[in-house]
Amino acid sequence: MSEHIVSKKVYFAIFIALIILTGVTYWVALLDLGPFNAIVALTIAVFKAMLVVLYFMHVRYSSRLTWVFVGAGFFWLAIMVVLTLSDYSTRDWIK
Amino acid sequence: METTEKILEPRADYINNTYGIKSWLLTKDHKRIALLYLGSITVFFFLGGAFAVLIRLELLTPPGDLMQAETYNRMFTMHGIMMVFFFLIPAIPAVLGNFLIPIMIGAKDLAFPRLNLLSWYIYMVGGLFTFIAIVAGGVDTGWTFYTPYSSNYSTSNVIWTGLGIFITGFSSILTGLNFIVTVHTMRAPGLTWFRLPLFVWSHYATSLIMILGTPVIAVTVLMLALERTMKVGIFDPALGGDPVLFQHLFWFYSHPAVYIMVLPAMGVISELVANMTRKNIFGYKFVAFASLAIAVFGFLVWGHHLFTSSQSVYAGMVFSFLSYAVAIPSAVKVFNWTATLYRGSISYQTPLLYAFGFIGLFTIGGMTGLFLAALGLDVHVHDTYFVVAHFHYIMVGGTIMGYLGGLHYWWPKISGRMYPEGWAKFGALVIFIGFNLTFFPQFLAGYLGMPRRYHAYPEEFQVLNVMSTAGASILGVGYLIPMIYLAWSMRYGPKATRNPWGAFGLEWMTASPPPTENFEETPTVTWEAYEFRPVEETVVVGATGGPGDEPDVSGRV
Amino acid sequence: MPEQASTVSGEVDALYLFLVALTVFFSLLIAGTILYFAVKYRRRTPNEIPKPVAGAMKLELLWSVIPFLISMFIFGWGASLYYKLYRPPAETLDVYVVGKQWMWKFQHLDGQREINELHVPVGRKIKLTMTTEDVIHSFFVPAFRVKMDVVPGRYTTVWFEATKPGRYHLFCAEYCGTSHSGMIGWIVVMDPTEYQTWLSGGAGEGSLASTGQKVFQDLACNTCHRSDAQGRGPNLEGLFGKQVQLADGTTVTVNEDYIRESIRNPRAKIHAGFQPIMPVFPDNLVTEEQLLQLIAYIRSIGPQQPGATTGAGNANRGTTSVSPPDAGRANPLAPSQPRGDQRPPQQ
Amino acid sequence: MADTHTAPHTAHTALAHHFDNMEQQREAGTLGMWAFLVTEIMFFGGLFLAYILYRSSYPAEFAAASKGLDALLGGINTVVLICSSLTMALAVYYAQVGNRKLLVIFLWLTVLLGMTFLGVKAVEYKDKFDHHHVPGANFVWEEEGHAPADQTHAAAEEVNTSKIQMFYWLYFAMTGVHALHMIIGIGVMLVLIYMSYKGRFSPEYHSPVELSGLYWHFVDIVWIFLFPLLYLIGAHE
Ligand code: HEA
Ligand code: HEA
Ligand code: HEC
Ligand code: CUA
Ligand SMILES: [Cu+2]
Repeated sequence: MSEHIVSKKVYFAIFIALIILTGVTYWVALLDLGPFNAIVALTIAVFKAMLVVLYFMHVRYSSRLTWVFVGAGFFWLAIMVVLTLSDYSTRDWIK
Repeated sequence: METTEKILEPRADYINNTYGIKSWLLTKDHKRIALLYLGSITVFFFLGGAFAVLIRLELLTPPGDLMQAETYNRMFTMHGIMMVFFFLIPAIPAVLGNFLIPIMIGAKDLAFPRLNLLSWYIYMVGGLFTFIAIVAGGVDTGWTFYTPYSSNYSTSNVIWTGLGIFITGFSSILTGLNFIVTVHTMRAPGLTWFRLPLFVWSHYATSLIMILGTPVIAVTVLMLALERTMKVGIFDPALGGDPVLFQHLFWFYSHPAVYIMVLPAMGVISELVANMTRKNIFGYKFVAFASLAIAVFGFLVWGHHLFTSSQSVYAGMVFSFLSYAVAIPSAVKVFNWTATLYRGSISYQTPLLYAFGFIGLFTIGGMTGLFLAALGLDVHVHDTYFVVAHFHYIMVGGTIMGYLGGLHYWWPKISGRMYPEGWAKFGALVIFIGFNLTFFPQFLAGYLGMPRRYHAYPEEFQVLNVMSTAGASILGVGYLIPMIYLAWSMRYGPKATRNPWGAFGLEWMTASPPPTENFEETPTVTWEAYEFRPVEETVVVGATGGPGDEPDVSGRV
Repeated sequence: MPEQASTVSGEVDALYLFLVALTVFFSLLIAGTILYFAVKYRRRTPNEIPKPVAGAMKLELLWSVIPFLISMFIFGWGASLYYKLYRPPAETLDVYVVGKQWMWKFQHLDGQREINELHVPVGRKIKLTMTTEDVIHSFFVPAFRVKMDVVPGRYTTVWFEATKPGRYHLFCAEYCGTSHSGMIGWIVVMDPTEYQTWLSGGAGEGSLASTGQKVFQDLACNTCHRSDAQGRGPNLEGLFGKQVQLADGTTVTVNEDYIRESIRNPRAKIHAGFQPIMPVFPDNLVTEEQLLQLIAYIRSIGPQQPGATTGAGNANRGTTSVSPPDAGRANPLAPSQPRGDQRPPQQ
Repeated sequence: MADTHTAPHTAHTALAHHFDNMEQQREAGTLGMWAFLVTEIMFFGGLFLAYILYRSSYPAEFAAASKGLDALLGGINTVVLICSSLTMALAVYYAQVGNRKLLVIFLWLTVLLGMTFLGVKAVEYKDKFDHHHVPGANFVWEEEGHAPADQTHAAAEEVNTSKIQMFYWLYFAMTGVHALHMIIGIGVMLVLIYMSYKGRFSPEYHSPVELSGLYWHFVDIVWIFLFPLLYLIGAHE
């Protein structure tokens, strides 16, 4: 299980993609998409984060265990947010 | 226990290979760090116990006559904080877990010995902050720190205490992280996951909770401290904040934390039940996965502490449903332990008595958890003594029993000496009786409607409270008994053999006490967990010839 | 078992007793099995090695599925009870509650005010609308098996129907500071006739709504909120329970929480077609109690007929027991009326 | 995994006594770092939760408040951090191939970019101080064309400002904790630079560089989320 060396080319490609996506986020933010502004911004952010995690952080070439850890981190965050908001979003239903 | 008197050449073990305070305070040996923890948590336990004694004395009579209300409020708050954050959370993992996990997996140490030592120092610093807070006047918010009382109204030392908890949290994170990495990467050759002792499984599950949950309490107390200093309104409705958000954040950690407190004890019980009956655990895989299931589902139920908090009724239903889901794996464990006894060879030594105590009291404590998770019923019993009784049944009746059972069982390994069995049985009995007398009446008081955190209470609850106080004094004495004889045995107890119980597991294949790197050579595991064998086939790792190597009563090595 | 003094006490106790039985059953089952095995399979010789027993899938399934089914049963039972406890019924006699460190303040619609003591008639559904001036408290009456936290910045409600005259403990169940254990009182449940006498005792100040009307005038609310369409603010008559169109396009039902927000933080939701000019009234200008009086007043000038509201069918729940201001004291308890769907007479 | 124990080992000088071989040690390090990062996710998670909740409760106020931030500076900082992630990745690369000179150069570049980020952040913070946008007693928020008239209007101001202030509180808490992570990261980089000068790293042993890289990228990811959440909400209005 020796380590995988990612080539420089990949690093540069990812870098360029990240810069472009930053530009896109900025540009999209200037348009008025109603509630979609936030959704688009977050989608792009998630996408960027995934690029960093997979390539810069080598998760793409790592063991399944690493995948599980990364996944668990975000999954637990989702649990916290979703269940908490489930309270706030249904408080008025009873009346 | 019978031991041979013959004195052999003393062999270097982890206790006597170096001397001096410095060799302990700077040690990186997981076994010594475990002992550092043992010492410190014992201090915190007795401190917390002293507060409990004062609480019980105040509650002997209905009016608040012994102390001021302010004082009483500080008493139960600091009792809760000491017991939860500084005693019960580190109790089993940082002492028994630290000592045993590397040995049980055939490793020389934890993956990060320096982090391990650091975690003890962090713990002590956190303890120091909290101690300062106590000396400087204490805290009166309840261990739950509910806002806006804690953020805008209390005049006590919330920030210092919060800081103490914040810091201690990192010690718990580091311990969990260390365990996870160790179990993944340092298992001896041949030791597959399903050959691991269940103690290791339950600590693995515990560690997951520690790394996933603890950071949230850290950031929550951080927000509380900032809110208290800056008053920007995160939890203040007058400024647009929501005090209930604090409750969500707090319980997101603190509910899983109750499983941090019980899972390690469940691991201990699995070991005790298997080894004291020389039987393989019934349904090994179910018990192993039940630990993981508890760890995972444990994160989904925190809202059951908020049923009357004005939380949405529908969210309440979701949380109630999930609370029942998490009760199932606990039930599975209880049944499997019971089934393990079937056709075993049951030896009534103190550790097993504690294990029986655990199973019985945990069942009652857990079943009363089902009362609390039943929405309509919790409306009545929430914040009454029913809840107090519920959690003491699990935490004191369950976890402390498990902790004491484990401490007795591994005491020969830890100290190299046997404890006095007669006294130990007596102590266990006193604790059991004292415990039930203390906390059973609280169920009744709770259902009758006695609210918790009450400094003075209406007359009609007095009888039950007197019983409870009487029980607490028996219980207090009960805890002193093991304290005394265990300390005594460190010096005067008969020397322990390698395997005084005829138990099975890597920790019994090395000397008592073990050498610094645990085994003279890295063991290769060719057996399943709890694969008890007749004497002739007993496995011994490393050379024989030290004082820990004489055959034990059963003629086994 | 504490005294059963409300319509739900018995139901809660039934669930409790069921669970007690279940606990006894399982505890005895487990303790019994352990003891039986412990005796039967005690160690006979020191070197004994028992034969390993393989696990049994069937058993594992059995003891996962049965507890699961049992617990789902408890869940269902508990949840339906909870729904009942926390969903206020249609016809209620309303009382407003303000908690503060460390006392309970009650205001009746008829104007009586009480501290740490609440008088209610037997056999009526009482709905409490509660808030607090400071920290979280919790309204707890063991004999009624009800409890609800009282949260600053918002109204929580709880309801009960007492079944037996008597004096019952009222506790504050959420830790709220030094005298948390002193924040206690009594619920006095009276026969309807006695209650009537009690009502006509004290008071004197006029009904809650009329007090509210005074506040409304004292604070000059009526300079903007007039009963014609000329005011700078919306006409509040007939508003309660209705849907209001907001400037951002959404709608909101006018209830206690909305009125509260409109007064404490008017700019949060702007009534469409009006300017956001309404001043803020923080708690040093309008106390929590006065706020409740204002609400009572606004309710009292609300639609008189429940059916007349434009809101959804249940939007006006709990609004019917209001008597119009200055109309003399309503008699919410004409004993001749049947309980249940009774409507208090509007004189 | 367990089988790594069986590998025969030629003890490397950097091998700690309790590990069997370098492979095992490296694996433990990587896993440990990932576990730590999971912890970090949850730590930031609490703040994110508070942010999400209040932003959805007070969208208008948050959008208005967000306009007080300089999206351009935020954007520049995003680019700076992405660059630093690249230099960090390359530093790891050169550590892996054993090019000490380039390793040191890229570590320095990373430090430099990190400092740039903090510099820009400092400018932003200073700006907030100057405009009294720091939550607390001195917080002031003026909206276009509005002057507090009388006492009740002043009170009106207070209530609405409180949500704006909440936004700024979250802004400072989140970016502050993030900046703290950057500072720690820079400290770690400096240690790495020292170690590589000393020639501690080789193609066989360079996990410190790799692990610090993971940490650094993580800090970058946090910012990738902070930027749109904090700076860009109100941009289109
Ligand atoms: C170690 C600690 C620990 C553990 C393990 C538990 C376990 C459980 N707890 Fe407990 N709890 C606390 C510590 C703990 N709790 C504390 C400290 C508080 C109060 C905090 C405060 O407010 O200060 C609390 C409060 C608390 C509440 C909130 C009460 C309130 O404030 O109103 C609730 C509500 O649902 C609850 C439920 C449960 C449940 C369902 C379990 C389950 O996990 C139990 C599962 C176990 C069993 C079910 C027993 C074994 C099973 C059988 C014998 C088979 C039969 C089973 C079935 C038929 C299902 N607990
Ligand atoms: C691990 C957790 C743990 C443990 C072990 C205990 C142990 C005990 N607790 Fe615990 N308790 C909590 C956790 C724990 N508790 C929590 C979390 C709360 C909630 C706090 C809150 O509401 O915020 C609580 C609250 C609580 C209350 C409710 C207070 C209230 O609501 O007003 C009571 C009342 O009886 C009580 C009693 C006891 C007793 C008698 C013991 C006994 O088991 C203790 C026995 C030990 C000893 C007695 C020590 C022996 C020491 C000596 C003999 C030395 C004596 C020295 C002097 C007197 C100077 N506890
Ligand atoms: C300066 C004029 C003014 C004064 C004084 C004033 N209001 Fe208002 N009020 C308004 C305006 C304008 C609105 C509609 C815009 C809005 O929703 O904020 C309004 C809205 C309301 C609403 C919400 C009704 C709806 O249809 O949305 C309530 C309730 C209310 N006011 C109550 C009061 C009370 C009670 C007082 C006195 C304590 C008061 N107001 C004083 C101008 C005023
Ligand atoms: Cu009010 Cu406790
Ligand atoms: Cu819980």
